[in-house]
Amino acid sequence: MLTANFPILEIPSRGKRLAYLDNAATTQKPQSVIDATAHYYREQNANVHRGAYWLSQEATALFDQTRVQLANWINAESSDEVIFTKGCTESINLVAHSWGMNNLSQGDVILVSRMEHHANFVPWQQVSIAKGASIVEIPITDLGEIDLEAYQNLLTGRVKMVAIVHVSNSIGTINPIKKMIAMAHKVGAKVMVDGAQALAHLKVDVQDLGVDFYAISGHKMYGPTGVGALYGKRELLDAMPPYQTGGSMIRTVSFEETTFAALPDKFEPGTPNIGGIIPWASAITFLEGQNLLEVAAQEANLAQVLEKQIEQINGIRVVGKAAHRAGIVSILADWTHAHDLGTILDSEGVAVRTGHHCCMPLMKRFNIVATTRASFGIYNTMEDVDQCVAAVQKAKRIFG
Amino acid sequence: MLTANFPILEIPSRGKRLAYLDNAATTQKPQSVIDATAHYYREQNANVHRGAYWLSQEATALFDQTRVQLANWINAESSDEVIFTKGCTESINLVAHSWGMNNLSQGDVILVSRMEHHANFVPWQQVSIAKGASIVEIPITDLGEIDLEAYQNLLTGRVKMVAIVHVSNSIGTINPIKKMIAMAHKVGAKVMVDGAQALAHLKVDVQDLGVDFYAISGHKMYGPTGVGALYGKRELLDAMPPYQTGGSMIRTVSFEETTFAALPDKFEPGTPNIGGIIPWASAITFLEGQNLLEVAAQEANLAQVLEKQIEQINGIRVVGKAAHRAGIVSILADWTHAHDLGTILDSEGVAVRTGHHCCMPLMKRFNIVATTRASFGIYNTMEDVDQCVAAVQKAKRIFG
Amino acid sequence: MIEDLYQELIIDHARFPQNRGSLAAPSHSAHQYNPLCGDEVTLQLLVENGVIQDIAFEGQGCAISTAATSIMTTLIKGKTTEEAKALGQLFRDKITGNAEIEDLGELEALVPIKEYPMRVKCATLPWHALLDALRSETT
Amino acid sequence: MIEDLYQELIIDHARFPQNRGSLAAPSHSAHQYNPLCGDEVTLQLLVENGVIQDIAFEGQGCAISTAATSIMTTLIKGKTTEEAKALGQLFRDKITGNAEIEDLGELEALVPIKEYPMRVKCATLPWHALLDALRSETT
Ligand SMILES: Cc1ncc(COP(=O)(O)O)c(C=O)c1O
Ligand SMILES: Cc1ncc(COP(=O)(O)O)c(C=O)c1O
Repeated sequence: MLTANFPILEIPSRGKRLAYLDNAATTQKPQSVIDATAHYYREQNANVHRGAYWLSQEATALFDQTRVQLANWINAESSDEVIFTKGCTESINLVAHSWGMNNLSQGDVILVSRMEHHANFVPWQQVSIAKGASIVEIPITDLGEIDLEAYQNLLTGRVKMVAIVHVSNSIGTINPIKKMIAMAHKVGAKVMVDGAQALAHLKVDVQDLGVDFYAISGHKMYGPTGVGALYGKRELLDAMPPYQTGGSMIRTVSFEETTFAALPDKFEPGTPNIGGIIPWASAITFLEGQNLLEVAAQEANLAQVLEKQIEQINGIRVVGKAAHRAGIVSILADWTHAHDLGTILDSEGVAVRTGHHCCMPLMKRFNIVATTRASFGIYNTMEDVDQCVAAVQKAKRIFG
Repeated sequence: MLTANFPILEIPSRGKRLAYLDNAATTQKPQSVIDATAHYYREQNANVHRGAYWLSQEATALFDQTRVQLANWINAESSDEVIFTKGCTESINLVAHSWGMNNLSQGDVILVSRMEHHANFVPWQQVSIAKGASIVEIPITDLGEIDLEAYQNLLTGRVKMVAIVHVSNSIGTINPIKKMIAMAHKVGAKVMVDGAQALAHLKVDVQDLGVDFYAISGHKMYGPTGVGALYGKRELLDAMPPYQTGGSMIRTVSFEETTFAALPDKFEPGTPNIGGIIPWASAITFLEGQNLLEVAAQEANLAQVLEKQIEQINGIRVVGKAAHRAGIVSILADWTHAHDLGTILDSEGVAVRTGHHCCMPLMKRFNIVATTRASFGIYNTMEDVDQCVAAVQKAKRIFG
Repeated sequence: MIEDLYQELIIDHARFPQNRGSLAAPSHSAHQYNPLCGDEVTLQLLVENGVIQDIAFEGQGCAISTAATSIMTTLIKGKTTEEAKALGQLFRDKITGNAEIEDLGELEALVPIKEYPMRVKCATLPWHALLDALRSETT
Repeated sequence: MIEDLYQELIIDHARFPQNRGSLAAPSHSAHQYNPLCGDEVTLQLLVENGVIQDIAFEGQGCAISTAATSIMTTLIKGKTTEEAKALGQLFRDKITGNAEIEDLGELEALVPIKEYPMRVKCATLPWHALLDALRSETT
């Protein structure tokens, strides 16, 4: 059984069985990742790259191996195109700053979809302010899909960057990014895809997508916290100046002049999160062992069943009805606020997230403030769905 | 016995007893930190701050607790003044960017000591280039001490920032930072102290020091990798714009305008390294249980014995002879290169670092390219010293 | 038991809040916003000779914050500002875990929230607005 | 055994390197720098009709890189550029773990470095310089 691999799922929550439905916030970790973490600190801990000794040599080899494994997993042409960061948010900040500050100017346009997470929105807004570029919305339909016609019309020669989420963390929409990338490239724009929600559910092939930049979060794909990655096309990364600076990313340093290292070191100053990066490989190995198509179908199915059942409860509706959707259900009840619903679910052992899910512009689009969101992972079962439905029914009884 | 707390020290290295003398690169982790890490992922893993459920509530409480514990440990006035980062390097980049880009202009001067690690050098050089400020060297003496007279003479009204390392990672010098901070403040300059090497050995009191910004690295103080902190005075941090942007650091987001959260959230976008931050508390607890004055004296004593014994070997000298020094010994042999010495030490189970130690300007000052550095930690003993001395003697025999 | 928290009293206050609306000539007012959950409250007071003569609020929020605001307004109307502040202090202390505190009347209904620390802010939001308002002077 | 690596042959080459110096009229040259350890080498070649007629190097580095450079120069002087490149390829393969490769003469002394992967670059530095140089054309 898969759940046996995730010890946390056995621990009761508020005295009830835990139904962990907050996978879009962070996934639980398989035993192999937990073991690899403890093993690293117990037997392999050393700083990487510049150690003259055996432990450091071993740690360095393992560290480099994660990069290669991740590069293969997303089918990057070279592992040099995979930059380690502390998370998806930093990956996007890196691009917005290093690419944006050097490639945008007055009058340029950045297209940002209405359903972006703040991580793929605020950095672009900041750079647009700094450079006098404008940030323009790619609208979405009432179903929560990108309005492709509107997108096509927005794609003029002034568009330099398109920022788009692969899978919406709020409403689950899986965007047609391959098509959108091709459309952007026709007008010479680059595309930054926020892949935070994708890696745990979809097989991503960056070369097939043709994507320019792709941001990844480790902790949302069954890996440790504090690790992420940026994929970027080599010619783009090569042309970009460093982002953060410090040790390990330099070639030579003097008061007169500093020169920088080649990829990927150029973008990785300081001691990396070695104790996170090395166990991350175990998370990728775990995913490699799954049939992701089946997993995604199973998660989406659970979400659909949940949706169907709670929509039978009076006054409940689900926001986001895209045809192509991941296992995410954003719930609204006209008889209570998202937070009250979340607390009652919590009291029943059902772990969900409430609020704007870092998507205020999206909330505004639907004229709402917050939703109660259930998001599915690889270990969820129909039992979790049933528990969630029963808890919503209980809330309905309480609020009458 | 303290060493029993550090399981990695029991593992042979290249078939020999491990003498781990690379503590300036990273320290080993006590069992309590390893256990806390595994425990977190096994029983407590959840995203913090916005979860509507019990697991997230518990994780959030533990997460916040590390901030309070660290703030108390360095005697910050408020835990809001402690910003979590991914490491010391990022802490300094944050200040160089957010403070530097907004407080420096043409003609301003940044004073940077000759013994800075690249982490407290390159970011200032980058911002000086961007803003037309100049970066001026605080010279050091032949002993490897700050030249205080020269420093005094450099302190004019044009100096806006002084960047100085608390304890040199290359040569162990403990700088008189309290005095240097007071001197800088007389001319209205702010001071950025790089405390990467200090926390494991000294009790730091940021209020007593009067320091403006103080950068901390978790993995160099017996904590996990991928965590660090920036202490900053509240009025300075309050006045600074955000550095990286994204989720959790905002108040409101819209296409028209984004407003930002208060301290410390303003500087902490995205999912933090929860699985690193929470166990970091165990490292601080470990240090709280030590008599740091005794620990520092013991480490310095081991370093002195090592220094004395190897200097009796023909052609060996130690670089950096500051009166006030931590347990760091930087070795030069006129009969071999640092790397060859490092490899022979490695073959004898002695783990040291060779190279420029991310201090190229310092190396140049002494007209050298690299040293072989032994750095001591809390678990080191005279046995490690003896093993290191014997290995240097063996190298001498090999090179004749 | 979650039913202790979401009891009839709370649900009633949330559904039919007391003193909802605005004052013609408030002497003090404040706006509080909790960005984490989107709860918002605007509080208006008419204070004369140190006594809260009238009070009204507007805003949107969860059941807890709405009920907490409604209950607060009924309890402090007619009290001196000092009495109101003292009551708020007692409530905040009790809700964050000090069990020794005397019975606080209708406010007791909100005390079970202490099992849900991430919701405590919802219950204290109006009391923060009160402190803010009393520091303010409106025309 | 560390003595297998730091054997007399290596120590001798490191102490008394062959072909140290510079050429009056090199046809090819290259500079290689390993920022991690500070090893530097400048290599000059005189190639005529595809044959390396003369070779010289300057630089500073550890015993391994100095010895590796010295050994390389003695082995490839008189060889065609193709033969030299092929030898470098064999050496790089052997030193990164391919044990099947034939005996490479004096280069065998460097093979124990494979136990110390972080030092492999020291031994391959001159061979990288050679490839760079052969791609270059100097006046
Ligand atoms: C003095 C000094 N400053 C800064 C750093 C950088 O710290 P980190 O690698 O944890 O970012 C180090 C460690 O390498 C150091 O020794
Ligand atoms: C769609 C999306 N983008 C970006 C992020 C930010 O990822 P992280 O918090 O790992 O930086 C998240 C997670 O919160 C997300 O769901």
